[in-house]
Amino acid sequence: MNVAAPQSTAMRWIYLAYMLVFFLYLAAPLVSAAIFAFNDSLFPALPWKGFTLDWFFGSTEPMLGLFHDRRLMEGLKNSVVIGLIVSTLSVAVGTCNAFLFERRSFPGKSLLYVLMIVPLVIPGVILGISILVFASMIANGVEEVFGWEWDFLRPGTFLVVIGQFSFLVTIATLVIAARLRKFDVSLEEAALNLGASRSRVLMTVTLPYLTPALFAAFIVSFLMSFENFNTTLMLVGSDAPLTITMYDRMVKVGSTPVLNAVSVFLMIGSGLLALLSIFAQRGKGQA
Amino acid sequence: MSRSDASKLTLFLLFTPFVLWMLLLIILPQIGVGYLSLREKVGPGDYTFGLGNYADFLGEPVYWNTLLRTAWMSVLVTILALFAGFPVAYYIAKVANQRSRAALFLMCLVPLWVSDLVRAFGWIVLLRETGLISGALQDLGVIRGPIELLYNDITVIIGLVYTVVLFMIVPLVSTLDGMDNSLLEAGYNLGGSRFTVFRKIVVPYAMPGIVAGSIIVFMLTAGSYLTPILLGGKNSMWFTEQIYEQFVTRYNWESGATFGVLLLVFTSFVVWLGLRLTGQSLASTVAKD
Amino acid sequence: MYDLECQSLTKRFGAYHAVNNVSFDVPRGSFFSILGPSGCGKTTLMRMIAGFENPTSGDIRIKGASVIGTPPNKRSVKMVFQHLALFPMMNVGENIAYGLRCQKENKTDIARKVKSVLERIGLPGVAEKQVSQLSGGQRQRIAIARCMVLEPDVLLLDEPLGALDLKLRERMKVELKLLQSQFNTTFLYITHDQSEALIMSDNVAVMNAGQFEQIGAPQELYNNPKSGFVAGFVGDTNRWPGRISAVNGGEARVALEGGHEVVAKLGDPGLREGAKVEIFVRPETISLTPSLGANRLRGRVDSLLFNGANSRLLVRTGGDELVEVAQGVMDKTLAVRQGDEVELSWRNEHCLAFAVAG
Amino acid sequence: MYDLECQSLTKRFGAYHAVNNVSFDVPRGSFFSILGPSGCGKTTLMRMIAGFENPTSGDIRIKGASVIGTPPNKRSVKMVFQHLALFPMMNVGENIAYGLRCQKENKTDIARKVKSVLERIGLPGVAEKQVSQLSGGQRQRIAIARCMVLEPDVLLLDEPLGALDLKLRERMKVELKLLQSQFNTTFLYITHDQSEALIMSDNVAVMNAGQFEQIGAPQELYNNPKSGFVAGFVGDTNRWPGRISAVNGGEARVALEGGHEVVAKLGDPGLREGAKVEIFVRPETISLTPSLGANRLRGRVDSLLFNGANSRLLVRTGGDELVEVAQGVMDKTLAVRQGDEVELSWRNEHCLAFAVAG
Amino acid sequence: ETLRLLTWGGYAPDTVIKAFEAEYPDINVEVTLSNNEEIIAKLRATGGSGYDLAQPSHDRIMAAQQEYNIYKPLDLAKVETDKMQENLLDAVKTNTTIDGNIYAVPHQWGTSGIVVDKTKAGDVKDWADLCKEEYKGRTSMRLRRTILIGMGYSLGYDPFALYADPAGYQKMLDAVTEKMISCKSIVKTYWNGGDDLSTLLLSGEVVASEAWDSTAFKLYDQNQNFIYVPPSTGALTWIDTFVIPRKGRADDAAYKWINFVMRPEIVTMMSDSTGAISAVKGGIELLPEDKKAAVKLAFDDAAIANMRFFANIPAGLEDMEGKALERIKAATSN
Ligand SMILES: Nc1ncnc2c1ncn2[C@@H]1O[C@H](COP(=O)(O)OP(=O)(O)OP(=O)(O)O)[C@@H](O)[C@H]1O
Ligand SMILES: Nc1ncnc2c1ncn2[C@@H]1O[C@H](COP(=O)(O)OP(=O)(O)OP(=O)(O)O)[C@@H](O)[C@H]1O
Ligand SMILES: NCCCCNCCCN
Ligand SMILES: [Mg+2]
Ligand SMILES: [Mg+2]
Repeated sequence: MNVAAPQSTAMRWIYLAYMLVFFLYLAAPLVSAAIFAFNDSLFPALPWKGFTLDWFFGSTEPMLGLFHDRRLMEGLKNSVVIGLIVSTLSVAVGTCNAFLFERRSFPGKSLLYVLMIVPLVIPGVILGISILVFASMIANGVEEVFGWEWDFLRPGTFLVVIGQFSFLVTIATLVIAARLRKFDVSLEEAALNLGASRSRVLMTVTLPYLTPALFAAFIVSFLMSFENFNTTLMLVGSDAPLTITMYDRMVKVGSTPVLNAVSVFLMIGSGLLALLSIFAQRGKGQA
Repeated sequence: MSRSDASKLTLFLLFTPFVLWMLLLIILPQIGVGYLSLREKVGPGDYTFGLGNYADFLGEPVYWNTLLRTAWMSVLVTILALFAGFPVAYYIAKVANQRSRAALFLMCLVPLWVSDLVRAFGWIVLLRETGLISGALQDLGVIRGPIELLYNDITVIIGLVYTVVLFMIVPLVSTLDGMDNSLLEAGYNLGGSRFTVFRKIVVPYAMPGIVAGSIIVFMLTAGSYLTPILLGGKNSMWFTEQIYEQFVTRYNWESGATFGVLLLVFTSFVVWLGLRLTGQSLASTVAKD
Repeated sequence: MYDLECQSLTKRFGAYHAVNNVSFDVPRGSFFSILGPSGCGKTTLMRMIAGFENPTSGDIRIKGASVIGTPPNKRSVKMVFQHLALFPMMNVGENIAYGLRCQKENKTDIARKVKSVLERIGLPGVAEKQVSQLSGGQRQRIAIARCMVLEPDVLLLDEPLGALDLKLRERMKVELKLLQSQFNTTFLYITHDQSEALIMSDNVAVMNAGQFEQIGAPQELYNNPKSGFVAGFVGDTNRWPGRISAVNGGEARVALEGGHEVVAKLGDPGLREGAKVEIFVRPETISLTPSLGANRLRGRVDSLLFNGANSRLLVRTGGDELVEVAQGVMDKTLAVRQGDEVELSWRNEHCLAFAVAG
Repeated sequence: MYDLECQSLTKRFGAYHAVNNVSFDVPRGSFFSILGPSGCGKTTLMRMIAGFENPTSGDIRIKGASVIGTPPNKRSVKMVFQHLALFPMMNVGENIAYGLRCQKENKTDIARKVKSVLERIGLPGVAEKQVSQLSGGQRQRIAIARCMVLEPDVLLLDEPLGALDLKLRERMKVELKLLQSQFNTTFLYITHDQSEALIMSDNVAVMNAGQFEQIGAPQELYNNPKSGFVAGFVGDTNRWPGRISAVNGGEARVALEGGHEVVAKLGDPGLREGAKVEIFVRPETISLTPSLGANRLRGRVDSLLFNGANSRLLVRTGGDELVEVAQGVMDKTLAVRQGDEVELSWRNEHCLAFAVAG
Repeated sequence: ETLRLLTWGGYAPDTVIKAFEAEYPDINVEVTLSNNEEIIAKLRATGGSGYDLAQPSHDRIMAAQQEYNIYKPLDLAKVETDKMQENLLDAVKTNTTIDGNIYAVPHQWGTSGIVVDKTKAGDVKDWADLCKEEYKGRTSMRLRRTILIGMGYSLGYDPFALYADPAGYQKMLDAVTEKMISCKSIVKTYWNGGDDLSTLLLSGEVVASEAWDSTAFKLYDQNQNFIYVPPSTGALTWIDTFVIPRKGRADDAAYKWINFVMRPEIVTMMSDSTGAISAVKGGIELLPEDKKAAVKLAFDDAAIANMRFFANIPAGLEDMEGKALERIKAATSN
């Protein structure tokens, strides 16, 4: 008997019903967004005018499909590139941080630890504007004093990467540190004791143990980079990632079913990636 | 090289990325924003230092009303997310059997990974005048003409709760997961009713999760942009939008920076207050993965 | 008068019988233990009594009244959990007061009772401490106090010493027994450690695979086990397989696999010639002075396991049985060394034969 | 020739002396145990030998050569960790081969050695299994094999049985001893369980608060403890406080707090009249038949702690000492019951007096 | 090389880009959709880098350039100015000459006014009519300065004349703000871009709205019920221009684009996408047929005579307008 569960039949049903309603609530907007990706109409709205895949594969206006829409595909490419760079960086720095906070002791550690978490709770817009402002200050300063044009400090891919990186590091650190914390240091000592050098211990014992977490941190960072809006909005230049392109489309062009198609695409893509990360995390190395 | 030298070197190597990140991407930029917020515009290209931007903020009810509204709506959303999410987290962590547990948790997570924009867009498609709900209600004969369900506070709140509730559920599940059923059994065994056990044992036990979830949810809500803008439409009025407006529509970086500082200070204050009232600390809640 | 009676209690999980037709009565004020290996169904049995599992069939009576259908929070049995389940978010005083609060007692009564129970368990003044500030043994006592303050009819204890370290466990055994006689409450105690069960209990039920093998006083179980399982599980023993070559009254001649022959009491009246049996002889009944009984075995000293008063001699017989011998090892009357030839002997009545299970 | 010598080893953490001026030698091929309560510094000592901590002062020699300054991966001492520390991401074979790979041995040698060591520990054919598929006792042996395959000069074992359950622990004690004699390697074994140390070791060092109290063979420690701590920690014992009223040669008359007077051997030659002491008498040396020695105490049977061969009688004396008695409890020669008046006696040489610490 | 365009929705249709890239195979066109405010904001943030060609309206260039120095002077020798309609070119030149440098040339022009579904809101004639109770939840506006000025006219002010009198302008803004706030419950939503508005109208959710005539002309093509109504107080006329950001890296490509889109066949393609009238000579004639018809239908001579050009906005007033817009935005309705 599970004491945590409701005991009376009525309560059990009420609870189940609530869960059902909740999951309906979770699914509702996603499902409705998905449905209209297949509506043979120029508007993502009722009435239903029949099934079509044109919003994915159509190659002519006005039903130009997602895969033929230059700007959306461009945005997708930008998103992927930014995501890959940011995730790689975040995982690299996150790993260092995890070792720093889990393995080392140094004065002021707990204070720095709190500082490390802070980017997670700073609103994204503020991260965005602060980096924009700071980068501009430097760029302007450098231009005034030396006459150099440091264009990479102007809105554009570099700043977007930097901006997303600034808070994804925290997430990557937390994910990796959580696993590192469960790591039994005596495994490393055992390896040393058996004659392995420090670098060999790292390569054969510590990193293999961390792999699932590194992988998960990478995917989580990638997904969060991919969907990030608030920070990116302030830092984006001419090569905008997909969310920004989509947003521009939405507010400046209005909702058209191609956006539904993008949504379906994103749902499937991120769903698969998320699954992958979850399996990676629980997969091996649990022994 | 002796062992302690090597260990100092690796400590240094581990510290470097952390320090660079903190300094260049977090601390100095925040100082930069603070500095900018103190710059007052006198005329085109002409600036002095002072608290003028802050005075402007206080002098303009639109601004601080928006901040207050953002804050109280965020608190409301946080509370609603807690009430909506707690039963779900509890179900996943404690009621569901081992196999469906993982599946349910996964189902919870999928929307989390789809971007805010898509989720807001989903709501628009669902709630607009020509959307599914309006259509369904007409078909059922509940209403005669189409009805507009967008552009009001309730919709904004529903949408915000939607975007953040998962951030409430995840930490709650992980704390509740750690709660041994024998605590509940002890609670009943000693004569506690279901309500007593819930109030005296489950809730206090889940407190770190509740606080962690609430902080994240509150910050996310207060800092959110898309959902209130897209679902609120003409009635959105959200403080992040004010910041964006200052930067983009008014090209007034100085007051935008001021708003940014105010948002950060104000939300941090609320979080600090929450931590104080519940006796928790940031490191022990949010960081506990 | 019995504080607790269980009649034909059965609990099935799916097709699996976790508890199978168990009946027993616990007299008022006595200390009753259930002893059995891991997974034999002890916890399941206790959870039924506490109300956390519904029996598949059978009845549970507390002070004569059936409690089937009574929810756990309405039963007058309190439980000390294996890992204690002290509430981490409450301090010691609040933990103890929890049950009283649930009964809506008034504040002054609660304070008085908490104070008095803390004194009785020898920990006055810890009420304000956090649970985490206490040592393992202290927590143990708090967990008991938390139950006892409610004056239950029966106290259930599920391997409460399992988490403690060796020396502390030794001490707590004695202490628990003292607490029980002090509170004069009926204790139902679960353990897989025979020494705990033997030392503390008035009566012990030996459980195996969901069923009770034997119920009796500790001495009875130790000296007159009714099954091979009980003989092997309760106390140290030598155990050799063999086959009955002749039955004579209550005794049998048993041919051991190594070729020796011994005379053993039949643990099982139904055993016939040719039956496969196991022979049980306790180390402390085996003597190196070949005078004690009809049973003799020659062998060579393999090693001396020195352990103070519990030292053992390992003797390897010609038939390759390894015999643990306890008697005469420590009294320096007999000095043996590794490699010495010795003759072992024991009385017939100390040698039991039981059918091999399965 | 000594495989391991430690000279005046000291380790301070801040102001705290975790290990304080410890010296000992371990002869080649012997089984040496360090026995002490939790927190006394055993692990710290072992970690210094393995190279994971630098001694604050003192020297460590392995096969005569100092290893101070040698990094852990260059020392020929291998270690079995308390929780074994088998690599979860490798299978059994890879675990065992790990050290050989680090030595860059060639593949065929590695395969051959792994196979042979698995045979020697009695687990042939498990090389392909995952660690998680093995039982506790099997893992134990794999952890040892992983070290032994490297043919170390010294094998360190840090409470390797701590995580196992009761019955398995009993079995592994014997098995470990067998493995050691089979590999014929020097074992340095850490434990806080006296029965492990006594049963397996050639020599035992008793450690307390960072220092060695006594080094000796098990029998010596048990029978001739050199300090109150050793007398109390090694084996069960009765322990009463008292004060010396007269010293006579190696013996003293001691007035117990309850008023009785006993004669005890001086554990400490320096003890004088009037000194506060503690008296140690082992339960198994106390007899209920009043003939054995000069020491007599009258008392009333408080309770019988039945535990098979380890049963005890608790006797409360007039002076309110609680005396544990083991002798004569189980041989039914003497039938006593709770409440009976009894006279206890023991030989003078079984009664030791040590100064009270502090 | 890449030509990075920062422009309005519809101003860089794929058809035109394809034609351009076909002609100049080594140039790759990248487009960022924007509006006046964002163009300035972006370029201010980038210090005039990141884009090679931008298209703000003629009245929004001077102040931004003076304050942020984000554009570079044009080399008119590289622009085929002779193809441009002179009065528009002159208007833009006078509006964007700083220290003798010219910063912009015209691209397309049009007016801001009202679009209605004539079957459902035939009686909407002026800005203030969008606030009629009977159209509750059926009208829309763009919450930018255009509507402030339009509403100012409707309320009887002359906003452009008040440019010289900040205090008077503020008074007008106060009145307009009040009107707009009370109007908020009538308005369904504020639109952001032409296509956004089209969606609202085509889906039937909105029946009358402030609009760019260009949007209205495009709609007419799809549904003849949507007609453009020049407000009775006068349609507000804008010219969207070409400017080159200060750190543009592809000036040659930029000039090529400017000249390219003045070719007659491109003008027609462009106008088909934007609905607006090109600033080349005979721009109206180059409109696709349906748009031409829509223009004819919308503008009679009186309406043309009544057109009011946006005047260069003085810097200070922009802040006043910004505040007014914020107040309107922040007011609650329902
Ligand atoms: N809810 C359940 N569903 C299915 N099987 C169960 C359940 N609870 C217990 N069992 C099974 O019933 C058997 C008895 O379990 P129980 O916990 O009573 O053993 P135990 O005697 O207390 O063991 P231990 O000494 O290890 O605590 C076990 O085989 C267990 O796997
Ligand atoms: N790195 C360290 N820093 C400070 N103190 C330490 C450190 N390592 C150990 N100690 C302290 O040194 C003392 C001895 O510790 P050690 O681990 O050696 O004990 P032990 O005898 O192995 O105990 P146990 O039987 O519980 O394993 C303890 O009081 C411990 O707290
Ligand atoms: N206030 C100036 C308006 C400029 C309009 N540009 C119209 C672009 C239409 N797609
Ligand atoms: Mg159990
Ligand atoms: Mg230790």
